[in-house]
Amino acid sequence: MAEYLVEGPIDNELMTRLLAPPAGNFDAGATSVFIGRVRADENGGKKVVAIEYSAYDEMVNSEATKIIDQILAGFNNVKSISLIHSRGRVGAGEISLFVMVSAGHRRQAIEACSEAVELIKARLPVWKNEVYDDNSHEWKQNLPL
Amino acid sequence: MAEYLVEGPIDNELMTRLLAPPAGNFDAGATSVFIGRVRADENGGKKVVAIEYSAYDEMVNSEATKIIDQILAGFNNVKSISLIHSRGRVGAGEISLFVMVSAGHRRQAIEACSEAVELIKARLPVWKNEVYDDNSHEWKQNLPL
Amino acid sequence: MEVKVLFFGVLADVAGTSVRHYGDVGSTDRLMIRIQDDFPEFIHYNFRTSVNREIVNGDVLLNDGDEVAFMPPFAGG
Amino acid sequence: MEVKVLFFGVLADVAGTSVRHYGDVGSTDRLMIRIQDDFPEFIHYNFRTSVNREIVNGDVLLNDGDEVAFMPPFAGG
Repeated sequence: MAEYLVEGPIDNELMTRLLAPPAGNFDAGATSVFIGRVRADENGGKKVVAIEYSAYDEMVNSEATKIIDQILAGFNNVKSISLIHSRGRVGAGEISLFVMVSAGHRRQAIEACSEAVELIKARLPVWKNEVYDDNSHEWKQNLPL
Repeated sequence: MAEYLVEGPIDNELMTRLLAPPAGNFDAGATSVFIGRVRADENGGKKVVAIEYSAYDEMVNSEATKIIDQILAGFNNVKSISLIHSRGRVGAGEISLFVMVSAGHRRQAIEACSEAVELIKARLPVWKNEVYDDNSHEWKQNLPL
Repeated sequence: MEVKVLFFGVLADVAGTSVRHYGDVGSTDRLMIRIQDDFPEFIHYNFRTSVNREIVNGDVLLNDGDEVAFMPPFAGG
Repeated sequence: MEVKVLFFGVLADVAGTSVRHYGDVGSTDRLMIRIQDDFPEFIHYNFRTSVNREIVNGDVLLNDGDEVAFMPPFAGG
Protein backbone atom coordinates (compact mmCIF):
# COMPACT_ATOMS: atom_id res chain seq x y z
CA MET A 1 0.00 0.00 0.00
CA ALA A 2 1.17 3.50 -0.74
CA GLU A 3 2.59 5.35 2.25
CA TYR A 4 -0.11 8.02 1.98
CA LEU A 5 -2.97 5.52 2.22
CA VAL A 6 -4.48 3.82 5.22
CA GLU A 7 -6.97 0.94 5.13
CA GLY A 8 -10.36 2.07 6.44
CA PRO A 9 -11.05 5.27 8.40
CA ILE A 10 -8.37 7.51 9.86
CA ASP A 11 -8.79 7.00 13.59
CA ASN A 12 -8.01 9.16 16.62
CA GLU A 13 -4.83 7.28 17.41
CA LEU A 14 -3.37 7.99 13.97
CA MET A 15 -4.49 11.63 14.12
CA THR A 16 -2.95 12.09 17.56
CA ARG A 17 0.31 10.68 16.27
CA LEU A 18 0.25 12.96 13.21
CA LEU A 19 -0.58 16.02 15.33
CA ALA A 20 2.46 15.58 17.59
CA PRO A 21 5.17 18.13 16.81
CA PRO A 22 8.56 16.81 15.72
CA ALA A 23 10.54 16.17 18.92
CA GLY A 24 12.73 19.10 19.90
CA ASN A 25 11.83 21.13 16.82
CA PHE A 26 9.66 24.02 17.94
CA ASP A 27 9.90 26.55 15.12
CA ALA A 28 6.47 25.81 13.64
CA GLY A 29 4.06 28.10 15.47
CA ALA A 30 1.12 27.49 13.17
CA THR A 31 -0.50 24.26 12.05
CA SER A 32 -3.46 24.10 9.69
CA VAL A 33 -5.35 20.83 9.45
CA PHE A 34 -8.05 19.74 7.04
CA ILE A 35 -10.20 16.74 7.95
CA GLY A 36 -12.60 15.20 5.45
CA ARG A 37 -15.44 13.05 6.75
CA VAL A 38 -17.96 10.87 4.96
CA ARG A 39 -21.27 12.72 4.99
CA ALA A 40 -24.55 10.86 5.56
CA ASP A 41 -25.96 12.47 2.40
CA GLU A 42 -29.36 11.60 1.01
CA ASN A 43 -29.44 10.50 -2.62
CA GLY A 44 -32.90 9.90 -4.08
CA GLY A 45 -34.41 8.85 -0.75
CA LYS A 46 -31.47 6.61 0.14
CA LYS A 47 -28.97 7.50 2.81
CA VAL A 48 -25.21 7.12 2.50
CA VAL A 49 -23.95 4.71 5.17
CA ALA A 50 -20.35 4.43 3.92
CA ILE A 51 -17.98 5.09 1.07
CA GLU A 52 -15.82 2.38 -0.45
CA TYR A 53 -12.67 4.09 -1.68
CA SER A 54 -10.45 2.55 -4.29
CA ALA A 55 -7.07 3.91 -5.26
CA TYR A 56 -4.25 3.53 -7.75
CA ASP A 57 -1.75 2.93 -4.96
CA GLU A 58 1.53 3.53 -6.77
CA MET A 59 0.24 6.66 -8.47
CA VAL A 60 -1.20 7.98 -5.20
CA ASN A 61 2.32 7.67 -3.90
CA SER A 62 3.96 9.51 -6.79
CA GLU A 63 1.25 12.22 -7.00
CA ALA A 64 1.26 12.83 -3.23
CA THR A 65 5.03 13.26 -3.33
CA LYS A 66 4.69 15.75 -6.20
CA ILE A 67 1.97 17.68 -4.34
CA ILE A 68 4.14 17.93 -1.22
CA ASP A 69 7.14 19.07 -3.28
CA GLN A 70 5.01 21.67 -5.05
CA ILE A 71 3.73 23.09 -1.73
CA LEU A 72 7.21 23.18 -0.21
CA ALA A 73 8.50 24.97 -3.30
CA GLY A 74 5.68 27.51 -3.20
CA PHE A 75 5.68 28.34 0.51
CA ASN A 76 9.10 29.08 1.99
CA ASN A 77 7.79 29.29 5.56
CA VAL A 78 6.28 25.77 5.50
CA LYS A 79 8.12 23.28 7.71
CA SER A 80 6.19 20.04 7.23
CA ILE A 81 3.27 18.51 5.38
CA SER A 82 1.36 15.32 6.16
CA LEU A 83 -1.34 13.79 4.05
CA ILE A 84 -3.27 10.58 4.53
CA HIS A 85 -6.21 9.25 2.53
CA SER A 86 -8.36 6.23 3.28
CA ARG A 87 -8.74 3.22 1.07
CA GLY A 88 -11.56 0.72 1.46
CA ARG A 89 -14.67 1.25 3.54
CA VAL A 90 -15.21 4.39 5.62
CA GLY A 91 -18.52 4.78 7.45
CA ALA A 92 -20.62 7.94 7.61
CA GLY A 93 -19.08 10.33 10.14
CA GLU A 94 -15.67 8.69 9.86
CA ILE A 95 -12.55 10.40 8.53
CA SER A 96 -11.23 9.66 5.03
CA LEU A 97 -8.78 12.54 4.51
CA PHE A 98 -6.29 14.22 6.80
CA VAL A 99 -4.03 17.01 5.59
CA MET A 100 -1.73 18.96 7.91
CA VAL A 101 0.66 21.79 7.15
CA SER A 102 2.93 23.36 9.76
CA ALA A 103 4.66 26.67 9.19
CA GLY A 104 6.39 29.35 11.20
CA HIS A 105 3.40 31.66 10.91
CA ARG A 106 -0.31 31.30 10.29
CA ARG A 107 -0.78 32.76 6.79
CA GLN A 108 1.43 30.21 5.06
CA ALA A 109 0.11 27.31 7.14
CA ILE A 110 -3.50 28.12 6.25
CA GLU A 111 -2.90 28.93 2.58
CA ALA A 112 -0.62 25.96 1.96
CA CYS A 113 -3.06 23.56 3.61
CA SER A 114 -5.92 24.92 1.53
CA GLU A 115 -3.88 24.57 -1.66
CA ALA A 116 -2.81 21.04 -0.72
CA VAL A 117 -6.47 20.04 -0.29
CA GLU A 118 -7.32 21.40 -3.75
CA LEU A 119 -4.37 19.55 -5.32
CA ILE A 120 -5.38 16.31 -3.58
CA LYS A 121 -8.95 16.61 -4.88
CA ALA A 122 -7.71 17.37 -8.38
CA ARG A 123 -4.81 14.96 -8.69
CA LEU A 124 -4.94 12.03 -6.28
CA PRO A 125 -6.13 8.92 -8.16
CA VAL A 126 -8.82 7.85 -5.71
CA TRP A 127 -12.42 6.89 -6.47
CA LYS A 128 -15.47 6.60 -4.28
CA ASN A 129 -18.36 4.21 -4.35
CA GLU A 130 -21.21 5.40 -2.15
CA VAL A 131 -22.95 2.64 -0.21
CA TYR A 132 -26.60 3.28 0.73
CA ASP A 133 -28.84 2.03 3.50
CA ASP A 134 -30.56 -0.37 1.08
CA ASN A 135 -27.13 -1.91 0.27
CA SER A 136 -27.11 -0.45 -3.23
CA HIS A 137 -24.07 1.57 -4.28
CA GLU A 138 -23.05 4.14 -6.85
CA TRP A 139 -19.74 5.54 -8.13
CA LYS A 140 -19.58 9.28 -7.45
CA GLN A 141 -17.46 12.10 -8.78
CA ASN A 142 -16.35 15.17 -6.87
CA LEU A 143 -18.38 18.21 -7.80
CA PRO A 144 -16.44 21.11 -9.26
CA LEU A 145 -15.40 23.60 -6.55
CA MET B 1 -12.64 30.85 34.12
CA ALA B 2 -14.19 31.69 30.79
CA GLU B 3 -15.51 28.68 28.88
CA TYR B 4 -13.11 29.38 26.01
CA LEU B 5 -10.01 29.29 28.20
CA VAL B 6 -8.04 26.36 29.54
CA GLU B 7 -5.30 26.55 32.18
CA GLY B 8 -1.93 25.65 30.65
CA PRO B 9 -1.39 23.96 27.27
CA ILE B 10 -4.14 22.38 25.20
CA ASP B 11 -3.32 18.67 25.45
CA ASN B 12 -4.01 15.70 23.18
CA GLU B 13 -6.90 14.50 25.30
CA LEU B 14 -8.75 17.80 24.94
CA MET B 15 -7.99 17.95 21.20
CA THR B 16 -9.23 14.40 20.68
CA ARG B 17 -12.46 15.29 22.47
CA LEU B 18 -12.92 18.44 20.40
CA LEU B 19 -12.20 16.60 17.15
CA ALA B 20 -14.95 14.02 17.72
CA PRO B 21 -17.97 14.64 15.50
CA PRO B 22 -21.30 15.30 17.21
CA ALA B 23 -22.89 11.91 17.85
CA GLY B 24 -25.25 10.87 15.08
CA ASN B 25 -24.86 14.14 13.17
CA PHE B 26 -22.92 13.40 10.01
CA ASP B 27 -23.68 16.32 7.72
CA ALA B 28 -20.34 18.09 8.22
CA GLY B 29 -18.02 16.66 5.58
CA ALA B 30 -15.26 19.21 6.06
CA THR B 31 -13.43 20.31 9.19
CA SER B 32 -10.72 22.94 9.21
CA VAL B 33 -8.52 23.20 12.29
CA PHE B 34 -5.97 25.79 13.27
CA ILE B 35 -3.46 24.96 15.99
CA GLY B 36 -1.15 27.61 17.43
CA ARG B 37 1.99 26.48 19.24
CA VAL B 38 4.54 28.39 21.27
CA ARG B 39 7.63 28.80 19.09
CA ALA B 40 11.12 28.47 20.59
CA ASP B 41 12.05 31.82 19.06
CA GLU B 42 15.37 33.52 19.71
CA ASN B 43 15.21 37.07 21.02
CA GLY B 44 18.55 38.84 21.40
CA GLY B 45 20.48 35.65 22.05
CA LYS B 46 17.89 34.33 24.52
CA LYS B 47 15.58 31.46 23.70
CA VAL B 48 11.86 31.37 24.45
CA VAL B 49 11.12 28.46 26.79
CA ALA B 50 7.47 29.31 27.50
CA ILE B 51 4.78 31.94 27.26
CA GLU B 52 2.77 33.06 30.26
CA TYR B 53 -0.64 34.07 28.93
CA SER B 54 -2.93 36.35 30.86
CA ALA B 55 -6.51 37.05 29.87
CA TYR B 56 -9.50 39.20 30.70
CA ASP B 57 -11.64 36.14 31.35
CA GLU B 58 -15.13 37.63 31.18
CA MET B 59 -14.34 39.64 28.06
CA VAL B 60 -12.74 36.59 26.39
CA ASN B 61 -16.06 34.92 26.96
CA SER B 62 -18.14 37.72 25.48
CA GLU B 63 -15.77 38.38 22.54
CA ALA B 64 -15.48 34.66 21.69
CA THR B 65 -19.27 34.41 21.64
CA LYS B 66 -19.45 37.43 19.32
CA ILE B 67 -16.78 35.96 17.02
CA ILE B 68 -18.65 32.66 16.77
CA ASP B 69 -21.95 34.45 16.07
CA GLN B 70 -20.26 36.58 13.40
CA ILE B 71 -18.83 33.50 11.66
CA LEU B 72 -22.13 31.63 11.80
CA ALA B 73 -23.90 34.68 10.35
CA GLY B 74 -21.35 35.00 7.53
CA PHE B 75 -21.08 31.35 6.47
CA ASN B 76 -24.40 29.58 5.99
CA ASN B 77 -22.77 26.17 5.42
CA VAL B 78 -20.92 26.20 8.77
CA LYS B 79 -22.28 23.67 11.28
CA SER B 80 -20.09 24.17 14.34
CA ILE B 81 -17.21 26.23 15.69
CA SER B 82 -14.91 25.47 18.61
CA LEU B 83 -12.28 27.76 20.01
CA ILE B 84 -10.01 27.30 22.99
CA HIS B 85 -7.16 29.51 24.16
CA SER B 86 -4.64 28.81 26.90
CA ARG B 87 -4.19 30.89 30.00
CA GLY B 88 -1.10 30.64 32.20
CA ARG B 89 2.14 28.93 31.24
CA VAL B 90 2.55 27.10 27.92
CA GLY B 91 5.96 25.64 27.11
CA ALA B 92 7.74 25.85 23.74
CA GLY B 93 6.21 23.33 21.35
CA GLU B 94 2.96 23.17 23.33
CA ILE B 95 -0.41 24.28 22.01
CA SER B 96 -1.98 27.57 23.11
CA LEU B 97 -4.75 28.00 20.53
CA PHE B 98 -7.18 25.55 18.94
CA VAL B 99 -9.82 26.67 16.46
CA MET B 100 -12.06 24.25 14.60
CA VAL B 101 -14.79 24.91 12.07
CA SER B 102 -16.95 22.18 10.55
CA ALA B 103 -19.06 22.74 7.48
CA GLY B 104 -20.85 20.73 4.85
CA HIS B 105 -18.15 21.45 2.28
CA ARG B 106 -14.52 22.43 2.33
CA ARG B 107 -14.54 26.02 1.05
CA GLN B 108 -16.62 27.39 3.91
CA ALA B 109 -14.82 25.29 6.53
CA ILE B 110 -11.42 26.59 5.44
CA GLU B 111 -12.45 30.22 4.93
CA ALA B 112 -14.46 30.44 8.13
CA CYS B 113 -11.64 28.91 10.18
CA SER B 114 -9.15 31.35 8.68
CA GLU B 115 -11.45 34.28 9.43
CA ALA B 116 -12.03 33.04 12.98
CA VAL B 117 -8.27 32.94 13.60
CA GLU B 118 -7.91 36.54 12.40
CA LEU B 119 -10.78 37.69 14.61
CA ILE B 120 -9.29 35.89 17.61
CA LYS B 121 -5.91 37.55 17.06
CA ALA B 122 -7.56 40.95 16.65
CA ARG B 123 -10.21 40.84 19.35
CA LEU B 124 -9.55 38.28 22.08
CA PRO B 125 -8.24 40.10 25.18
CA VAL B 126 -5.22 37.88 25.82
CA TRP B 127 -1.63 38.96 26.48
CA LYS B 128 1.62 37.08 26.33
CA ASN B 129 4.72 37.32 28.45
CA GLU B 130 7.62 35.48 26.84
CA VAL B 131 9.82 33.58 29.29
CA TYR B 132 13.45 33.07 28.25
CA ASP B 133 16.06 30.48 29.08
CA ASP B 134 17.77 32.91 31.47
CA ASN B 135 14.45 33.28 33.40
CA SER B 136 13.96 36.83 32.18
CA HIS B 137 10.65 37.67 30.52
CA GLU B 138 9.13 40.26 28.23
CA TRP B 139 5.59 41.27 27.24
CA LYS B 140 5.11 40.78 23.50
CA GLN B 141 2.61 42.04 20.97
CA ASN B 142 1.38 40.20 17.92
CA LEU B 143 2.98 41.48 14.76
CA PRO B 144 0.63 42.90 12.14
CA LEU B 145 -0.40 40.25 9.60
CA MET C 1 -19.67 56.19 43.26
CA GLU C 2 -16.82 53.79 42.71
CA VAL C 3 -15.49 51.99 39.64
CA LYS C 4 -13.38 48.86 39.43
CA VAL C 5 -10.27 49.30 37.26
CA LEU C 6 -8.43 46.36 35.73
CA PHE C 7 -4.87 46.49 34.37
CA PHE C 8 -3.71 43.85 31.89
CA GLY C 9 -0.43 42.75 30.39
CA VAL C 10 2.44 45.19 30.78
CA LEU C 11 0.06 47.72 32.35
CA ALA C 12 -0.40 45.44 35.36
CA ASP C 13 3.36 45.65 35.82
CA VAL C 14 3.25 49.43 35.48
CA ALA C 15 0.45 49.70 38.04
CA GLY C 16 1.98 47.04 40.25
CA THR C 17 -1.44 45.42 40.51
CA SER C 18 -4.14 44.03 38.28
CA VAL C 19 -7.09 45.68 40.02
CA ARG C 20 -7.79 48.97 41.84
CA HIS C 21 -10.89 50.86 42.80
CA TYR C 22 -11.41 54.56 42.13
CA GLY C 23 -14.17 56.72 43.62
CA ASP C 24 -15.60 59.99 42.33
CA VAL C 25 -14.57 59.63 38.70
CA GLY C 26 -17.37 60.70 36.39
CA SER C 27 -15.83 59.65 33.07
CA THR C 28 -13.01 57.70 31.52
CA ASP C 29 -11.02 60.86 30.82
CA ARG C 30 -11.25 61.89 34.46
CA LEU C 31 -10.25 58.38 35.50
CA MET C 32 -7.19 58.58 33.23
CA ILE C 33 -6.08 61.80 34.95
CA ARG C 34 -6.21 60.04 38.31
CA ILE C 35 -4.34 57.03 36.93
CA GLN C 36 -1.60 59.14 35.39
CA ASP C 37 -1.22 60.90 38.73
CA ASP C 38 -0.71 57.51 40.36
CA PHE C 39 1.39 55.99 37.55
CA PRO C 40 3.11 58.66 35.47
CA GLU C 41 4.66 56.07 33.12
CA PHE C 42 1.19 55.11 31.88
CA ILE C 43 1.40 57.80 29.22
CA HIS C 44 4.19 55.93 27.41
CA TYR C 45 2.04 52.88 26.71
CA ASN C 46 -0.31 52.07 23.91
CA PHE C 47 -3.61 50.68 25.15
CA ARG C 48 -7.34 50.42 24.62
CA THR C 49 -10.02 51.05 27.19
CA SER C 50 -13.13 48.99 27.85
CA VAL C 51 -16.13 49.73 30.03
CA ASN C 52 -18.07 46.70 31.18
CA ARG C 53 -16.19 44.54 28.62
CA GLU C 54 -16.96 46.72 25.61
CA ILE C 55 -14.20 48.70 23.92
CA VAL C 56 -14.87 52.44 24.16
CA ASN C 57 -13.42 55.38 22.29
CA GLY C 58 -13.27 58.98 23.49
CA ASP C 59 -14.59 60.13 26.84
CA VAL C 60 -17.32 57.90 28.28
CA LEU C 61 -19.45 58.59 31.35
CA LEU C 62 -18.95 56.15 34.22
CA ASN C 63 -21.50 54.90 36.70
CA ASP C 64 -21.17 53.33 40.11
CA GLY C 65 -20.04 49.72 39.80
CA ASP C 66 -18.69 50.03 36.26
CA GLU C 67 -15.72 47.87 35.34
CA VAL C 68 -13.06 49.71 33.38
CA ALA C 69 -10.10 47.88 31.85
CA PHE C 70 -6.86 49.20 30.39
CA MET C 71 -5.62 46.77 27.80
CA PRO C 72 -2.37 46.74 25.79
CA PRO C 73 -2.63 45.47 22.19
CA PHE C 74 -3.97 41.92 22.24
CA ALA C 75 -1.50 39.10 21.78
CA GLY C 76 -3.54 35.93 21.61
CA GLY C 77 -2.66 32.90 19.56
CA MET D 1 5.18 -7.01 -26.52
CA GLU D 2 2.58 -6.87 -23.79
CA VAL D 3 1.15 -4.07 -21.66
CA LYS D 4 -0.62 -4.24 -18.34
CA VAL D 5 -3.93 -2.40 -18.32
CA LEU D 6 -5.59 -1.21 -15.10
CA PHE D 7 -9.25 -0.20 -14.79
CA PHE D 8 -10.37 2.01 -11.90
CA GLY D 9 -13.65 3.11 -10.38
CA VAL D 10 -16.70 2.56 -12.55
CA LEU D 11 -14.45 1.37 -15.40
CA ALA D 12 -13.48 -1.71 -13.38
CA ASP D 13 -17.21 -2.52 -13.24
CA VAL D 14 -17.51 -1.96 -17.00
CA ALA D 15 -14.52 -4.22 -17.71
CA GLY D 16 -15.55 -6.72 -15.07
CA THR D 17 -11.98 -6.72 -13.80
CA SER D 18 -9.38 -4.32 -12.54
CA VAL D 19 -6.47 -5.65 -14.59
CA ARG D 20 -5.94 -7.20 -18.04
CA HIS D 21 -2.97 -7.73 -20.30
CA TYR D 22 -2.91 -6.79 -23.98
CA GLY D 23 -0.30 -7.89 -26.51
CA ASP D 24 0.67 -6.27 -29.81
CA VAL D 25 -0.64 -2.78 -29.09
CA GLY D 26 1.78 -0.14 -30.30
CA SER D 27 0.08 2.93 -28.86
CA THR D 28 -2.66 4.09 -26.53
CA ASP D 29 -5.04 4.76 -29.45
CA ARG D 30 -4.57 1.23 -30.75
CA LEU D 31 -5.08 -0.11 -27.21
CA MET D 32 -8.35 1.85 -26.99
CA ILE D 33 -9.61 0.23 -30.17
CA ARG D 34 -8.99 -3.20 -28.66
CA ILE D 35 -10.65 -2.22 -25.38
CA GLN D 36 -13.73 -0.83 -27.12
CA ASP D 37 -13.99 -4.07 -29.06
CA ASP D 38 -13.99 -5.94 -25.75
CA PHE D 39 -16.17 -3.45 -23.84
CA PRO D 40 -18.34 -1.39 -26.17
CA GLU D 41 -19.82 0.64 -23.30
CA PHE D 42 -16.41 2.14 -22.61
CA ILE D 43 -17.14 4.94 -25.07
CA HIS D 44 -19.86 6.35 -22.82
CA TYR D 45 -17.50 7.06 -19.95
CA ASN D 46 -15.35 10.05 -19.20
CA PHE D 47 -11.81 9.08 -18.22
CA ARG D 48 -8.15 9.97 -18.30
CA THR D 49 -5.31 7.71 -19.35
CA SER D 50 -1.95 7.25 -17.65
CA VAL D 51 1.14 5.42 -18.83
CA ASN D 52 3.49 4.33 -16.08
CA ARG D 53 1.61 6.53 -13.58
CA GLU D 54 1.87 9.72 -15.61
CA ILE D 55 -1.23 11.24 -17.20
CA VAL D 56 -0.95 11.29 -20.99
CA ASN D 57 -2.86 13.16 -23.68
CA GLY D 58 -3.29 12.16 -27.30
CA ASP D 59 -1.78 9.03 -28.79
CA VAL D 60 1.29 7.74 -26.95
CA LEU D 61 3.61 4.95 -28.04
CA LEU D 62 3.64 1.91 -25.79
CA ASN D 63 6.54 -0.39 -24.95
CA ASP D 64 6.69 -3.87 -23.58
CA GLY D 65 5.90 -3.90 -19.86
CA ASP D 66 4.21 -0.50 -19.80
CA GLU D 67 1.43 0.00 -17.29
CA VAL D 68 -1.60 1.78 -18.74
CA ALA D 69 -4.47 2.91 -16.52
CA PHE D 70 -7.95 4.10 -17.42
CA MET D 71 -9.16 6.43 -14.72
CA PRO D 72 -12.56 8.09 -14.24
CA PRO D 73 -12.51 11.61 -12.76
CA PHE D 74 -10.82 11.50 -9.37
CA ALA D 75 -13.03 11.56 -6.30
CA GLY D 76 -10.69 11.75 -3.32
CA GLY D 77 -11.44 13.56 -0.10
